[in-house]
Amino acid sequence: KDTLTIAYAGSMGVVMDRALGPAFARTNDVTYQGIGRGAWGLARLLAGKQMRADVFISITPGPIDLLISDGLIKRAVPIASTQMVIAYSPKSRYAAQFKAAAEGKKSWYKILEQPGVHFGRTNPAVDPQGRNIIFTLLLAQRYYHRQNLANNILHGFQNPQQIFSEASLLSRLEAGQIDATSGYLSAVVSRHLPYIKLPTAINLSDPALADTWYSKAHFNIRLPNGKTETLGTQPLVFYAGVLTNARHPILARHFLAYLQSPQGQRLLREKGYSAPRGAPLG
Amino acid sequence: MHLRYHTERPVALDIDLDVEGFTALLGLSGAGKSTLLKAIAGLLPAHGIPFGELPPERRPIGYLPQGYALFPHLNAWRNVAFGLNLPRAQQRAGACELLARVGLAQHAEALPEHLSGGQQQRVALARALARKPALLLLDEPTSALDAATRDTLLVELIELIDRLGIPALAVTHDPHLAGMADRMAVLAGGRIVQQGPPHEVFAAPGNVDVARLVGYRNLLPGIVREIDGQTAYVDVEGLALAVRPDSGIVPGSAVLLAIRAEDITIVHSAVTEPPHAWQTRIATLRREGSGVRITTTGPPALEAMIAHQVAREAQLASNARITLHLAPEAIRILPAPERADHSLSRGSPRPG
Amino acid sequence: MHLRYHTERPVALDIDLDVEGFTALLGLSGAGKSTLLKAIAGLLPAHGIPFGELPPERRPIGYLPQGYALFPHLNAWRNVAFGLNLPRAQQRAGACELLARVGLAQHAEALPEHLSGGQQQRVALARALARKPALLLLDEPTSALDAATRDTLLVELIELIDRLGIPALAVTHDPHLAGMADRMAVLAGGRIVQQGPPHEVFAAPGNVDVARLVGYRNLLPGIVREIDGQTAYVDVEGLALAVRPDSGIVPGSAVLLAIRAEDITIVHSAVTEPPHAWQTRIATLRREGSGVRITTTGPPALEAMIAHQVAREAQLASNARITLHLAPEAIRILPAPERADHSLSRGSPRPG
Amino acid sequence: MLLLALPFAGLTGATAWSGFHLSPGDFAAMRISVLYTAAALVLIVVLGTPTAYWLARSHFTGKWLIELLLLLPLLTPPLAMGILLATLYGPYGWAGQPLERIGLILTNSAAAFILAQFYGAAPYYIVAARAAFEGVPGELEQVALTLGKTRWQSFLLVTLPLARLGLAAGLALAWVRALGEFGIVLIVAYYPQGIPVKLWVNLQDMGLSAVYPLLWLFFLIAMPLPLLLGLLSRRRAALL
Amino acid sequence: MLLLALPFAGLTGATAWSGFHLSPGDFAAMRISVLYTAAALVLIVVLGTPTAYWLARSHFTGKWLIELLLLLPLLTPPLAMGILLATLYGPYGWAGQPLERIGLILTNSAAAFILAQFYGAAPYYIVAARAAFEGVPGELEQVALTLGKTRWQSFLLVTLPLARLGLAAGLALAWVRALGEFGIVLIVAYYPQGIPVKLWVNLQDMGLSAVYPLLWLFFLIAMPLPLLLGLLSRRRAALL
Ligand SMILES: Nc1ncnc2c1ncn2[C@@H]1O[C@H](COP(=O)(O)OP(=O)(O)OP(=O)(O)O)[C@@H](O)[C@H]1O
Ligand SMILES: Nc1ncnc2c1ncn2[C@@H]1O[C@H](COP(=O)(O)OP(=O)(O)OP(=O)(O)O)[C@@H](O)[C@H]1O
Ligand SMILES: [Mg+2]
Ligand SMILES: [Mg+2]
Repeated sequence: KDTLTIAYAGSMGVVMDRALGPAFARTNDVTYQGIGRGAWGLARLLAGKQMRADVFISITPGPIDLLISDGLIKRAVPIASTQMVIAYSPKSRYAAQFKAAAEGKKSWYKILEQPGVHFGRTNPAVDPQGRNIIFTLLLAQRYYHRQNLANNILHGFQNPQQIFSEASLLSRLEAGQIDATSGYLSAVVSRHLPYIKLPTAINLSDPALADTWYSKAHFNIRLPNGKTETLGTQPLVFYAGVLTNARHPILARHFLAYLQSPQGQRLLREKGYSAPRGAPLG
Repeated sequence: MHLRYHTERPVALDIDLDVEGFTALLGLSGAGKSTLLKAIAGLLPAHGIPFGELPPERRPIGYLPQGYALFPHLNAWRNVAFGLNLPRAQQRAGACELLARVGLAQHAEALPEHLSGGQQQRVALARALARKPALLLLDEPTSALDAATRDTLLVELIELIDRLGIPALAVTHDPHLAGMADRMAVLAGGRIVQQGPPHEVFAAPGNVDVARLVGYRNLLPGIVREIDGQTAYVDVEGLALAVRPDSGIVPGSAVLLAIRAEDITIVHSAVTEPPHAWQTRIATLRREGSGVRITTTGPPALEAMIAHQVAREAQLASNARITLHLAPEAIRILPAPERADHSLSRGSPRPG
Repeated sequence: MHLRYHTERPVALDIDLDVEGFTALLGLSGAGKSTLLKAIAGLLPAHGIPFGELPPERRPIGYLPQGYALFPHLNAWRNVAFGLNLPRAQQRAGACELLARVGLAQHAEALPEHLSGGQQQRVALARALARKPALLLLDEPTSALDAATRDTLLVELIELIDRLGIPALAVTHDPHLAGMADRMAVLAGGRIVQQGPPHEVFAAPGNVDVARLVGYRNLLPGIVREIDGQTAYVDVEGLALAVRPDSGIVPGSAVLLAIRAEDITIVHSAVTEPPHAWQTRIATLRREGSGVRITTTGPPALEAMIAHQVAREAQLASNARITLHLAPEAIRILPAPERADHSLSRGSPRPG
Repeated sequence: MLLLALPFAGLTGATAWSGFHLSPGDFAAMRISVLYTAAALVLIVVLGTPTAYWLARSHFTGKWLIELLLLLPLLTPPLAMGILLATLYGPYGWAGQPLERIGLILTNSAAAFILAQFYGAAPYYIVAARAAFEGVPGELEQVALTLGKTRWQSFLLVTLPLARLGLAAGLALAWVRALGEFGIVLIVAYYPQGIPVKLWVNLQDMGLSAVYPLLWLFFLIAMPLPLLLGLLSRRRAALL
Repeated sequence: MLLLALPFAGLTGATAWSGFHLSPGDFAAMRISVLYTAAALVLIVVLGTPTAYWLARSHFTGKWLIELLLLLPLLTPPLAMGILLATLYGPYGWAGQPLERIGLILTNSAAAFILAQFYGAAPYYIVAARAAFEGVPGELEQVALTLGKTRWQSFLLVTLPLARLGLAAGLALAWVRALGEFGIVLIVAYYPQGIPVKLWVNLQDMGLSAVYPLLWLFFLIAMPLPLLLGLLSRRRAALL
């Protein structure tokens, strides 16, 4: 039996390991192995040849671009998209207020601006999600015409009190140690967490808005390598590509095709993913 | 100093003992000697006077444990200084003075593992003295020493104790050490079975345990046949031995006769038997440092120690016919033991 | 069996020794006794015959180490069985038989830590015998035993060795053990300084080390004044002692006189001095088990051992005036040591 | 002590006992963990015991260097260790490439899993075993020689039984370390998934509620060996 | 042994020595690691030493339970341990809430960092220290009492010096564990970033080339303490 190894962005765990992977393995009589972790970390390990996989699935184009420039991926196709949401803990003191906001009866940002609320997110220096929540809030600032909205919630882009590793963030939210976090709709739905949906204008889901509106949000951040960089938005699209050093290139292409097929898309939809948008990379 | 101590575990003891000057406590291995010392030092649960109510660190005792228990990370003088109650600057001088007393002045800097067994023991002794205790407890204080060093050290120790006026209780299974003490006691069956000046205990052991411990090699059960004024006759395996009667004995009573090997002499090729002498044969014969040790075929089988010169003149040889002589004064009469227990000098239970 | 062994470390030894029957090797602590046995057993780098070229496990020796070195995780009979070369089913019976020989049949199941020191030593002895060795090496085989057990065990051991025909080399610092051996040797300065039957060595120690080791308590340097037929006169601190002259001595030569405490007697309140007697005073006096040990003021200061009865009759007391008597036969003449070394019986270097 | 126990009291409280159930694949993870950890342990004992004995008994001048090398894997953060192993044994590593040619793939394979556990746990075992061997008096081994046993017999009959307390402790420690090894395994052998990686995957995929039951399962399978070893050595110690 | 050293040979080969440079922030990470690990070590010694001594000296029936509790943190995979700690000491945890009220925040703070290291390293120290204390004969402590020292003095003057070899080993082990602790720290204290988390961040952000120099730096700062402790105890052992 051949083994198909898929390296995917960590937030896709449920759809990959429970839906797509097993289904594909069954129909093609192969063994499926999924490795889910931060997309950037995976890309670095793949680029450093510390790790070997057949297919790589990333969120946002950045990690794919890294592998393309290293010659490890020739072409990557969009397979799904998602949007930013605010997930909250049902055990939170503010759960009732969040619920009201989710039903549209309250402004979500006013809840988050309260000083006692514990808000969590990931490291903007290394994680796309951590950057995206900042873009979302910067856009919200313009969209709702509310001065300092972003800062009132974030208290600085790299505020250590809010930044956690991804594993820590989710477990803390579930354990009720954090009131609310940023999140991708797809992941939040997969894990049956309550969430607040955000308007398209700020949820970064629509590539059509990218150039005209989303691009108005940008910010400066100090990266771990010491350089200060100005970051702009990237669309929340999942891209999949076959690695040039794949052990099973044919199987890998089959899997890619399966992801784009109606069955594949149906499973993605069921787990909360939106339809792919935009053009292929590479 | 009068001691009364009572323990339950690991061995039941009920001790009532006078300590005067250098007092030796004799007992077989496993009798509970070490246990008693630990109880007095407060290291085992026990009731007793004096010190019974004090925690160990407040009891004014100096304790020399059986295995010395020197602190392996401290050199000789620091081991001794451990017990000194002096300002830091004077500790070294004080410790070295004590070490000099036990003849170890030149080993003050040595770590315990670089000292021979006997040297270690002396350091431990100096350490026990350091606290200027009201009572010294010594567990087998000379077991690791050769005879010459032992005697020298003991004599000095006894003088030191006299001078300082510190009573010392030394436990041992060495009758020689007990013999040198000011006073001795014998522990058996969890009690003190006899105590007094050593020469008295040596000369008149109160029971068979004591007799064995103080070196009586011949212990013969017999029946008193008749008492005739100053002499009693005791039947021992068919031989009638003349003894000086004890106040307590009556004809027909069972007794135990204790005789030292050194007290049995041989009579020169006598044709007629003198009084208190009888003929027998040599069973085994062995030269030792101070004489020739013979055993006779008996009955009764006896062990005798004959001076080299006498043995040479008598031309002793295995299986030779000899005449033994045994003065009535040399025989001690003891009460017969309840049951014959021949494994006493052996097979003692485990030591502490 | 003739042994020649040579070691460099930890102590330099050059040994040439006959082992016959039960041979005792006497030496001070730190002399290298244990080192020699380890060298013969192949546990230390050494050259020698016999066995010199064999690895330790192929040398046909039985070794009783100084600390017994019983295997703590095996009970008594399994410790003994460790050395047995028998099929599994017979090991237990074989081991128990050996244990019975050392009087421990009833302790076969006990673990070493539940045995007293003396019992442990006997188990180790049985184990050393288990291999039916061609040579037994015993390191202080009786140091942990009380006098009675020691003598019983030794007599049995010596008989056993006679019966099995296994020569045994026992090292010790106990002259008593050496006295009971078939043959003895004395180790000093890395060499065998004297060897022969014990009574000869005891009676005629060849030098001061040997004399000390075999129990001569008085060692007096002197100068030979004159030789008069069968008697020589030696000046010792102003006193002229009569001795039986040795072949080697000439008037004017420096000698050392060795005298046992037991060989000095006192003369009953004599007004006129008999020959070989002189007056002095008692300096110290101490009762011991077998008599009263006195030291005299001198010169020369002497140590004498007086029987209890004699002491009682003479009413000895500290500072009393007494007349000492010393037969010329009781004095051994030794060569004078190169340099006076008074710390010999003490302060030996560290043990093995 | 109390402080150390606190989080587990918290765990007991946080577990949803009523809805207690395992996720699919948890049992497979358990089987993998137990099986491969046992294999790693065998490897550790077989290679580690002689090394430990050699470290305990020999004395030479360069020894501190060897000890330093032993410390290195103890010291390296698991993640870094994983990266180093991947560099060395990975498909392009200079040990991995030749091994791969003879069919031994050391990435995401059973062999890789065992390798990761070996590196994670062996140093602990060696350190503990070495201390245990140092505690056995050399004299007893020598006496065994004089009783006609070979060096090997003397090791088996004397050294091993006397060192067993320390060896058992080392074994328990190695078991615990190997079973719980996460950082190295994460990089070197994401598959086959043992319990620690499965915990991670469960957390990512399903959240905390799926983590707690697996953790209990983990304790259940991890505890018996150390407890048994502890009990056995205590029993024997009491026997002595 | 050789096997254990191999990956480090690999590391030497893989590092780009010509372009060797540290990333900015690496030094800050080093400062944080060393400082807070030292603090954690102090905490471990202060709390762990009495616990270890108590475990070594007292005998009671429920002792195996305590020992089991000690094993638990050793056994728990770091990730799970981190989650348990976050649950317990988080802002809404039942230990975290009261502590936060008195100003001790145990999330992403220096205190949280030290807490994570404490839980990661303390069991190792306690296990080693306990063995060390068990090796000191009780008789020596008793003799110290008969020489007029109090229990405390006897502990300081006799027990501690005699146990120092084992204590030093335990300390070195705890240092190494605490410094390298990654799994727990990642969950409990993403900030402040010590070297292990920094390694992880560097890997994600810049790739392997940024990892190797930091790893060397890590060895450089982690090695001296264990080596020093080893040397000191060896020197003293030689003195004995
Ligand atoms: N720690 C212990 N555990 C169990 N039993 C013990 C312990 N210590 C001593 N005993 C028992 O108590 C008894 C007395 O022991 P103790 O050490 O007092 O004897 P001893 O007279 O000093 O003997 P020795 O002359 O051999 O030193 C022994 O029979 C021994 O079995
Ligand atoms: N392991 C060692 N390291 C250094 N020196 C040693 C060692 N073993 C023995 N020695 C030295 O060798 C000398 C002889 O030691 P050995 O043990 O043979 O003496 P011994 O005659 O058996 O003494 P004892 O009667 O005390 O047992 C001693 O002076 C000692 O200092
Ligand atoms: Mg005792
Ligand atoms: Mg010796």
